[in-house]
Amino acid sequence: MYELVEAIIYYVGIVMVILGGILDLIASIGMNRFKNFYLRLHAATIGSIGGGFYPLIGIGLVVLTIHSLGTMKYYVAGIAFTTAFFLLITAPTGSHALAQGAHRAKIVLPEPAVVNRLLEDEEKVEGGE
Amino acid sequence: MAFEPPLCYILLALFMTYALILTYKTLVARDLVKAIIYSAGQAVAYTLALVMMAAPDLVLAYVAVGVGMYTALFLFVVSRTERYEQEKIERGVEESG
Amino acid sequence: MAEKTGSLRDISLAVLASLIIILFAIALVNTMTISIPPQEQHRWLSWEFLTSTYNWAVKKTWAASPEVVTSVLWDYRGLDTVYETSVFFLAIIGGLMLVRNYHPGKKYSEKGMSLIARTITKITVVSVPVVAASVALHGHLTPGGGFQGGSIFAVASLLAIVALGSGFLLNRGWSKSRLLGFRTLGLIIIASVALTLPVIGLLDGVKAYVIQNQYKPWAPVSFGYTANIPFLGIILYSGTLVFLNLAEFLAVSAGLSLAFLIISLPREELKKSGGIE
Amino acid sequence: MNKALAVLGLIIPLTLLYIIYTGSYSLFELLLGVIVAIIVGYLFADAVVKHPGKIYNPIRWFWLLIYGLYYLTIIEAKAHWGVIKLIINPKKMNPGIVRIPYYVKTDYAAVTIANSITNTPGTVVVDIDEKNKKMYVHWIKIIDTTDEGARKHVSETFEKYASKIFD
Amino acid sequence: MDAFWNVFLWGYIYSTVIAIIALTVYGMATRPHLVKKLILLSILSDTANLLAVMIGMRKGFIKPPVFPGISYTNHPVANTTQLAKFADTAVDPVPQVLVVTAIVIGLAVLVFLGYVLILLYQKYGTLDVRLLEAKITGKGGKK
Amino acid sequence: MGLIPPIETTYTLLGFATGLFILASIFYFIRVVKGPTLPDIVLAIDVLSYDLAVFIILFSVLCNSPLLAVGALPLMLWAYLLDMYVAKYFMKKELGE
Repeated sequence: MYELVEAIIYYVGIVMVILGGILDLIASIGMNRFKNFYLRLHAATIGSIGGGFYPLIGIGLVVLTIHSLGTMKYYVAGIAFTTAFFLLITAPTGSHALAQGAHRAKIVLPEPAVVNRLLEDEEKVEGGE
Repeated sequence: MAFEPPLCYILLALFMTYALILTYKTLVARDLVKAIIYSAGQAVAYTLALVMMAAPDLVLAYVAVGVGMYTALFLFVVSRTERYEQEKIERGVEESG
Repeated sequence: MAEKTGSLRDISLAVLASLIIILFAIALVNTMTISIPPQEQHRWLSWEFLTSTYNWAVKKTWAASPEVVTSVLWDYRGLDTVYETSVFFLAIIGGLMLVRNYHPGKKYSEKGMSLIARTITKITVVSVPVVAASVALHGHLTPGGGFQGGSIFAVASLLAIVALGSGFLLNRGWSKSRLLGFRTLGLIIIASVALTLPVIGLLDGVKAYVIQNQYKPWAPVSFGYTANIPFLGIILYSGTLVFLNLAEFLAVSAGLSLAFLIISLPREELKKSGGIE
Repeated sequence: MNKALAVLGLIIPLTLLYIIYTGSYSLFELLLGVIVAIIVGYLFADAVVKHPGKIYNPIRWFWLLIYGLYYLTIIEAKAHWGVIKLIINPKKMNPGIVRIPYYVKTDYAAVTIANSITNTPGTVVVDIDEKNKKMYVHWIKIIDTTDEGARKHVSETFEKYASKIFD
Repeated sequence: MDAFWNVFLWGYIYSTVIAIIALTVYGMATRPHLVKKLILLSILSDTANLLAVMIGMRKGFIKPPVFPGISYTNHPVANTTQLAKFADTAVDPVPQVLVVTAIVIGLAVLVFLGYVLILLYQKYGTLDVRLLEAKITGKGGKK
Repeated sequence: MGLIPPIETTYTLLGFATGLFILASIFYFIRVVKGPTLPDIVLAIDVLSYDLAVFIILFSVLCNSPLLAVGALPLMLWAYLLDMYVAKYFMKKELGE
C-alpha cells in the first residue's frame, strides 16, 4: 500500500515537472512572438502558472520519494511547496499591478483592440468633470 | 550524477554572459529607470552565478539586497529627483545657473 | 558628427581600460595569486575551518555548529563582524539627517495601490516575517543567519511601504525613535553577549576572551552547546551563535526598515522635517 | 478582544508555514513556530483578519479545498490549451478590454475572483473599480463584449465559489 | 581535451568578470549623472564580491560549506571520516564569510549615499555633474 | 521498490526538464534585452525569475546538495517586489504614499 502511494506520488510529480518544462518553453516562445505588452501578459501567465507553479509542486512530490537525501528531502520539499504557494498568490498580483500601472500612465495601450471599456470609462470620467 | 563539473561551468558562463549584457545595457540606457531595471536583472544573473558557486548564505543575502533593496533605493532617489540623463547640456543653462 | 566622435572616444577608452585590466589579470595568474581553473586542493585555512567547526572529537577548536560560514562569522572572526555591524549602524544614523525635525504621532497617508495589490500584500507581509524568523533561527544549522533574515524582514516592510503606503507602518507605531531603539537593543545584546564571558572570567579569576563561544583549554569558561529540556529532547543551540544571530536579525531588520521608512516619507513631510532652505 | 481572536486564528496557518518552510518536524520546532506566529500575529494581525469567526468555520475550508482542486486541474488546463493554440497561430486572436461586474461583499472574495481571472491564461485584470464593483479585464479572445455576457464566460464560476468561501 | 575545455571556460568566465569591472569603472568615470554612477558603483561592488567567491571555488565543487542533515533536536556526533568527506567536497568558506558582511555594509553605505543625493538635489536642483560644477563654482561647466 | 524506476532514470528525466528550463530562460532573456518599453522588461525579468527559481530547486536535487535550494523563495518573492515598485512608480511617481 505504501509503495503504491509512493509510486503514484512519484509519477504525478515527474509528469508535472516535465509538462511544466514544456509549458515554460512554449511560454518563452510566446513572449517573443506576441506583439504587444498586454498580449505578452498572457504568455507570462503560462510561464508563471504552467511553468512555475506546476513544476514546483512536481519537484516537491518527486523529492519526497528520493530516499538517498535522508531527512533533507523534507527541507527541499518544504521550500518547493512554500515557493509554489507564494507564486500562486503573488504572480497574478504582479501582472495586474504592472498592467494597471502601464495603462494608467498610458505607456502602452492595448492595440489592436476590439473594444476598450477602460479607456472609454476613463474618458467619460474626465469629460464629466 | 547528472551535473558533472564541466556542465556547471557552462551554466556559470551562461549566467555571466547575461550579467555582462545587462551591465552594458545599464551603462548605455539614457532613461535611469530603465537602467535600474536592467541592474535588477543583472542581480538575478549574479544570484544564479552564486548558486553555481555553492554559496547559499550569499544567495539569501544577495537576492534581498540586489533585487529588492538596491532597486528600491534607486527608484526612491529617482522619484525624488530627475529621471533622464542628458548627454549634452545647453550652454545657456550653465550661464544662467 | 560630434556625437560620432564622442562614441569613438568612448569605445577606445573602454578598450584601453579592458586591456589594462587584462594585463593585470595575466600578471595575477602568472604569479599564482589566483588560478585558472579553480584549484583542486583546499587552502590550509579553509580545510581547518571545514574540519574543525563540527568536530566533536577535538572540542578545543570547535564552534559546535555545522554551519561553517556562520561559525566563522560570529566565532572565529567575531570581533570583525561586530565592527562591521557598528559601521552599518553609523551609516543609518548618518541618513537620519534628512529628518532632523521629524514629529511623530500624526496620521500619514494610507492610500496605497489597488485593492488586489493591497490585500495580497497584507497576506505577504504577514507571511514573510515568519520565513525571515525561520532563516534567522536556523542560522547555525542551515544556510542563513542574522544578516539574511534581517534583509528578508526588511524587504517585507519595504513591500508594506510601497503597496500600502508608509502610513501603514507609521500609524501602527513604527516610529523613528522606536525602530532606532530596537536597532540599539540589538547592538546592546551583541555587546553583552560578547562581554559576558570576560566578566565571568574576571570574577572567577580565569582567562576568557571577548566573543568567546566554546570552552578552550586556556580559557575554561563557555556558553555550552546543548540544552536538555524535558519533553522536547536535547536541543543544539551552539553557544553564542543563536543569540548573536537573533540580535543581528533584530538590528538589521529594524535598521533597514527605518532607513527605507525615512526615504519613503512623502515629499512635503520630508521638506517640513528636513528644514532644507 | 477582537485582536486576540485574530492572533489565535492566525497561529495555525503561520505555524504551518513555518514548519513546512523549515522542513524538520519535531516538538521543539512546533513550539518555536507557535512563538514566532504569536509575535508576527501581534504585529500585523488586525490588518489581515477583520472577522476572526470565519477562520474557525470548517465548511469554508472545505469549499476552499474543492475550489482549489477544481480550479487547478480542469479550468487551468482548458485555459492553457486555449492560449497555446494562440501562440502557435497568433493570427486568430481577438483582444480587447471588457468590463465585468462582481457581486461579492468582502475584499477577500473580490481578490480571489480577480486573481483567479488573472491566473487563467487568456484573461488579465487590468484595473479594478472598488466603488462601482467592476473589473476591467484584458481578454485575448473576446466572445462577448457586453458586461453580463463577458461575466458569464469569464468569472461566473469563480464568483460562485468565492462567495461560498469568503462571504 | 577536457582540460582544454576547462581552461577555455574559465578563461571566458574570468574575462566576463573583468569586462564587467572595466565597463563599470569606465561608466563611473564618463557618465555625467550621479544616480547612474551610483548604480554602476553597486554593480562594481557586487562584481568584486563575486570575484572573491569565485576564487574560493574548487574543482570538484557543488557542495555548500554546511554539514547537512543537522537540526535542533537531531544532531548526531560527526566522526572524522564523515568530516573529511564533507571537507573534501565543500567549497572554500572564507571568501563567503568576507562577502556576507560586505554585501550588507555596501547596502548601508549606498543608502547613505542615496540620502546625500536627495539632499544635493534639494539644494542645487540637479544631479548632473557638469551642471552641479557650474552651480557650485558659479562659472561655466566643462568647456 | 519495483514500481518506481531506479534513481538514474529519475535524474535523467529531471535533467531533461532542467534543459528545457535553461532553454526557456534564454528566450526570456532575449525579451529582456529586446523589450521596447519598460513594462516589457519588468515582465520578462519577472518570468525569468520564476523560471530560474524552479531551476534552482531542480539544480539542488540534481547536484545532490539540497541546501542550495534556499535561494528559490527569495528570488521569486523579490521579483514580485520589483513589479510593485515599478507599477507604483508609473502610477504616481511618489513611492511612499
